[in-house]
Amino acid sequence: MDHERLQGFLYDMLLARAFEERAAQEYTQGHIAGFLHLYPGEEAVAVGSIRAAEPSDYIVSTYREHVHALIRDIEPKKIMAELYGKSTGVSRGMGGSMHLFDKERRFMGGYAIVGETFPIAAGIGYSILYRHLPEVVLCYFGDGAVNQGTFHESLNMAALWKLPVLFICENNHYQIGTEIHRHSAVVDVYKRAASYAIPAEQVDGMDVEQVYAHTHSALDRIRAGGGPYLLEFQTYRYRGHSMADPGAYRPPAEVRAFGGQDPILLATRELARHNPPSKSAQASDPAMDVIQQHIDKGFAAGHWQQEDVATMKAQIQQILDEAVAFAQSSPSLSMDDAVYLANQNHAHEVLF
Amino acid sequence: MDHERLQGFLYDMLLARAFEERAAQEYTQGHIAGFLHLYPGEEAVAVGSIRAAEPSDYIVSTYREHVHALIRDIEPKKIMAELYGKSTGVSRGMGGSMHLFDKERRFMGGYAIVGETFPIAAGIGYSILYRHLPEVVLCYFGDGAVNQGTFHESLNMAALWKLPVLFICENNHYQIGTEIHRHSAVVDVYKRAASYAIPAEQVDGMDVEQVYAHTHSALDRIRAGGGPYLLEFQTYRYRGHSMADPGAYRPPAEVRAFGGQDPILLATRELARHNPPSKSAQASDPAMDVIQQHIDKGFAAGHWQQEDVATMKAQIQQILDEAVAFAQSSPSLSMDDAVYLANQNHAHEVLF
Amino acid sequence: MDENLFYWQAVNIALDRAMEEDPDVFVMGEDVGLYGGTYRATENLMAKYGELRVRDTPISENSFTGLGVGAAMTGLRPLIEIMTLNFALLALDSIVNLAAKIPFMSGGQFPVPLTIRMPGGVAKQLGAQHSQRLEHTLMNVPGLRIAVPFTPQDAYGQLRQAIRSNDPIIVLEHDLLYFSKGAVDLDAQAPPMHRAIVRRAGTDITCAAYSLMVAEALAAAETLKESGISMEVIDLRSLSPIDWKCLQQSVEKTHHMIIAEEDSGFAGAGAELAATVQERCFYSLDAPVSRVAGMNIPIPFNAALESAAIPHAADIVVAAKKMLLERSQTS
Amino acid sequence: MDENLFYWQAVNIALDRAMEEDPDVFVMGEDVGLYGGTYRATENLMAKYGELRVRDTPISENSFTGLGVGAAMTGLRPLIEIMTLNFALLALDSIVNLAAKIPFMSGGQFPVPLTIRMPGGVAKQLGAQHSQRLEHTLMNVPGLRIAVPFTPQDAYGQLRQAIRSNDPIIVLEHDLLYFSKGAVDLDAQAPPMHRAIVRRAGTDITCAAYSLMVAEALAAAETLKESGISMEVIDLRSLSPIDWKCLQQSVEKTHHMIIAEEDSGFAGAGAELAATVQERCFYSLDAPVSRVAGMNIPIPFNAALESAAIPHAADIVVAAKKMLLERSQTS
Ligand SMILES: Cc1ncc(C[n+]2csc(CCOP(=O)(O)OP(=O)(O)O)c2C)c(N)n1
Ligand SMILES: Cc1ncc(C[n+]2csc(CCOP(=O)(O)OP(=O)(O)O)c2C)c(N)n1
Ligand SMILES: [Mg+2]
Ligand SMILES: [Mg+2]
Repeated sequence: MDHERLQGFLYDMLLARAFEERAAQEYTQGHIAGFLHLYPGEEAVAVGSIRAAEPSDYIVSTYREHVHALIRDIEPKKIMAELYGKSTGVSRGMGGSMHLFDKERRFMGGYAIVGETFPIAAGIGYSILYRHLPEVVLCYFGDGAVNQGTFHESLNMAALWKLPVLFICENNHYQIGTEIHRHSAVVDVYKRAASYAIPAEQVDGMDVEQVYAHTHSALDRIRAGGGPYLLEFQTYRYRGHSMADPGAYRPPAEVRAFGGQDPILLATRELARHNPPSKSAQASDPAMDVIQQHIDKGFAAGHWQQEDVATMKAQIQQILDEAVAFAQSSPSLSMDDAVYLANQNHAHEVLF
Repeated sequence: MDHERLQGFLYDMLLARAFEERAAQEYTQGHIAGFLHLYPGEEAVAVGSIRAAEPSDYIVSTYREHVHALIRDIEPKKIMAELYGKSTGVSRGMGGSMHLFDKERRFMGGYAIVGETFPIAAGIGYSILYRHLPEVVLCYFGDGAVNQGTFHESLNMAALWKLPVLFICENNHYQIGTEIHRHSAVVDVYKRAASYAIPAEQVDGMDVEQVYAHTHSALDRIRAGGGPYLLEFQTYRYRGHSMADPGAYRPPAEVRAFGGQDPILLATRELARHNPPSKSAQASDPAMDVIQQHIDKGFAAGHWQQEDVATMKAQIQQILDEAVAFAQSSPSLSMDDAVYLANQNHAHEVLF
Repeated sequence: MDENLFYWQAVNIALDRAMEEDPDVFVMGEDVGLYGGTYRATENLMAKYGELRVRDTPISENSFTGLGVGAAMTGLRPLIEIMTLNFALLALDSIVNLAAKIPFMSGGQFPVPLTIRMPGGVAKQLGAQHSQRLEHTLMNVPGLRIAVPFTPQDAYGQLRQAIRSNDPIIVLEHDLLYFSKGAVDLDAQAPPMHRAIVRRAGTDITCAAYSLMVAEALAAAETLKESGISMEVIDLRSLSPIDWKCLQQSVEKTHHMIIAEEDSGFAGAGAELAATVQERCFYSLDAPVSRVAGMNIPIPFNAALESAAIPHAADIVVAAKKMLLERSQTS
Repeated sequence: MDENLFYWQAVNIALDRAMEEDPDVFVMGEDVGLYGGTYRATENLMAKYGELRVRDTPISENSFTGLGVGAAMTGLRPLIEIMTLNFALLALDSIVNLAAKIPFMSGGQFPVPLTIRMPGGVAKQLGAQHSQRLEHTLMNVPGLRIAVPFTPQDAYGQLRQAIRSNDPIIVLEHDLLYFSKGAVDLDAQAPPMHRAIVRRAGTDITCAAYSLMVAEALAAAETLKESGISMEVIDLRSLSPIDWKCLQQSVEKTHHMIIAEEDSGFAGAGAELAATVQERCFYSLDAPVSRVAGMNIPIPFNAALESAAIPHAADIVVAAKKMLLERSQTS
């Protein structure tokens, strides 16, 4: 894989991690409220898959979607402002953390009711088919979402009508506090696609290069008219389910690993030893944090030096400082604006 | 298979067919209204499967459930009275054709919203597990019901918790006017059980002996603690979806086959030639009506003579005449009774 | 150029014209294609427009409704048919949490120009599960609009308006109206979708109704006339928003108001009507607003009890007489 | 023997005692077991009663609720927790078409002794999808009962009653009440589950409220006192059935009534309250029944707008003053 792309991945992952940790900090300081579901540990999935997509492809995501939005090149400050509920946020402060939307970038929303991404993605896929366009919908969901009825219903329709949808499972093995073997009779998610004759694969989601490669070829296949496809990425979240979740249901060794200051550096060995993300993920040195692993690989292959990484981190730090400043200084919508917004689609129709 | 059992099957199927044709007649004459979904063609499924069950097993059925109820030994007159909406009906005239219930016979209801049988059956299964009893729930559903989200959700839970439920698909290849290949990406229903690690088989549903044998061994297996099981019976309905449906979506040859007087005798060769119910069903002489086939087999093996069949038919005719007379002469509930019924479970609590 | 059409034909022509005029309109639902729709409303459309634009679906209500929302977000104008309203309970997440909220949650970026047709109501012995009514639930959803066409003309006109609107709109069609007949001017300029209409003018008492219940109200008015009582009948046509001005004007004239609704009275659509009318017209009212509504029990299958569980013209007559009698006694 | 408990603790103890007393009671829902429940309401129950009686579920709301119905039909007494009310839209078919209708449709053969707990309401910046309210929808379902406990005492007592009842009962617990504290007598004889309670007596105006909104009403009453206005505050405790007698008695005394509800005003629970109170007390009312309710928009994420979209004590104060002022001007 070429130098530039690998560096891009590194930058993306560092930005993703730093953004989320900054959001956590802002939350702890009381600047952000509500549910806040963070992504640390899963960066390789968003980065590898979204970077494999075209700008004309669509993204449909969940409540854990800040990083999807970031990697889709939505400005960090517009995401941060949304977490702050400000009018300069992507959704003008009306959506919040769980509902990021950006029409221009075909970022079709974060959805907070588990399982909603499936029909939305199918609908966008239907629209692409309708217009005979070479576009694909990337539909994200967790391992827990697989047991919602809409998974079943929507995948059947997608297969029946050959809709151009790439179903992307971020299998982090937990549905909040319920481990996958306690919520699913079949724990290999990709196997469940067979019920709809949808081809599927299980891929190491801790290795950004593999994520990229598999997504890329799946997208090619769909674009060529092959119908839907499903990728299961085995991954792991380092934090609790949301900021409200101490994650006490996970084994003590795991919890200890997250007790320190820097989850990236501390979380790694302990964590991976006790909770191998997956068999295939184990293959890619499980003792390493997903980002650190990418960094080390790059060192070894001479793609970058220690100071390149430091420079990136400094850059990112500045971007995030600016994002927070932007969010803090931005205005909120007035109630009149909000009411206007709720009614704007009547257009010429005056409803009393 | 022993003589008595085979004769029993014959009687059951003749009763089933005659009951439904009589219901159709009563409907045409305006004595019965509402939706009326009839079973001709599918008799072998209900007869073979319900006769394989114990009285302590539970039945959960759909809106096409008169025959399930009959074979469960609910008196024909109490079913007919329910179709008439009378107080002597199984559900006291409050349920109607689609909602037959009989607590004593563990007939747990007919459900009219497609897909409801799955969670209800799972719940009864949970209750059996809870009480460590050697009982099983027989859960009926059509091929169209398989795409409702509850199929997916409930089968996963049934498998996860090893609930004693036998899922029985009556695959008649149609969801009203939509043929199976137009509603399901995978048309072999039994294959979809693999998503939940539920063992499953596809069986010729036109052969009552096979239905009985496969159901029997599935029930044994479940009773021994093996968890849920799924049987797909390939079958065919000779009539329209309901009395309101002329069935115009089926190929002309098929429609012609039903144009005559006696669907049992006329429907057979034409029908089966143009619409082989399934590969396995084809094996059992598809040119024959499901009942006629059983009759012929019995003749050949010397289980019965022409006059035995005639005697049975005469007996059945009388039972149905009595059932209709009973239904016609029965009273309806008063509104006071109905209101009492709607409120009876408050028991000692007086709600104003 | 009026044509005398069945209600289902009016719906059918509305769909046909909408599809002809706008290639972004497509129809989706169970048996809307080959079968032509349970009430023939989509007859012949598949032959004319093909499977991509007239799509038969599996039994997956929540997902095909949500699919409609996704398609609408990209600018298509889906017309989803939920075979009967009874199955809409399964699709409510898509209706409430997707269709109605996305336009707002997205900060206005994604209108959802989706129309959902649902035949429903208490028909003839369909049993408790197939006699669901859902007006109240849908009314309580900010972001949704609800049309309840009574005449074939409105079935045609309001449906066309709904399809053209950028709002998600529910069109409730009563099962028992499909085979009613009426004059339809296919090219008439229709009144705004949300406007109520006085179907019969009167001076003594107002009866507000919608959908099939308008027929009962009109019949009641005819009967009341014999007793010298003049009842004004308002066809609401829209349940969200509601044309309060029309109701207010009527009540200011008649000082008495009855609401006729098929749904269970407790927390039905009539509750909102009564609550707001008394708020707005308290000092014009000579008697409390009264609801003639369905009973608060599941609908019995038995024909006589089914009928007795919902209101008919005779019940409206009784309520009107009682209200006016009380007035004459108290004044 | 009163204990000062958090609301969630009261729920927790109610469940524990119910399970201890009756082996047929089991608890099921997402993360109710190992995790101990989102609001700690099921803490420690799995350790004590095992997995069969405290069951973590997949994300399959419609099916595990329906599973509860099936289990209840065989005589178990399931307590289903829908993690938050927002997800109940997915389970409505099981609630409406199964739990509420089976007892009737089966001709009385199958009671459904099922209790469903749902935390919900507008909390703190959870966004539009996680701020759903569903009172109106549930109220319109004949066959369901709805408890809305406000105090820890009621959270304990009404839940115990609900579990013991043979009716399907929904218990709505407001997200923001779980960490409120109050005295709980675990052995007290509780008033009937459906009885309203006068939480504060008054003579000039009545405010009916439920759940968290009772706190706002009480705060408003305190403020109004400073202006010499005496407001009676009624905690409804049950939304189906409603204790009309209690409301009526109050209105006959105060002649003025305000309803405070968090839900969107249009077709919310308050509509039924206003409609029936004006029907029953028309001649006692000096002014129309007034609703202080949420705005008819999806709930904005922005903190200030979220707060402004639902009523607070100050809004009740304004409404009360306005109503009484109008009276003094008209009289
Ligand atoms: C329908 C529904 N049920 C329950 C919830 C509460 N909830 C939010 S996230 C979540 C777990 C989802 O797990 P998974 O799909 O694996 O995604 P992850 O959070 O692990 O990324 C649950 C139960 C919800 N939002 N929607
Ligand atoms: C949720 C729901 N959607 C739609 C319907 C209308 N409907 C009744 S039966 C039926 C077809 C069911 O087909 P299948 O499951 O194959 O059973 P069959 O009638 O063939 O026995 C449909 C669509 C319904 N009753 N419930
Ligand atoms: Mg997960
Ligand atoms: Mg079928």
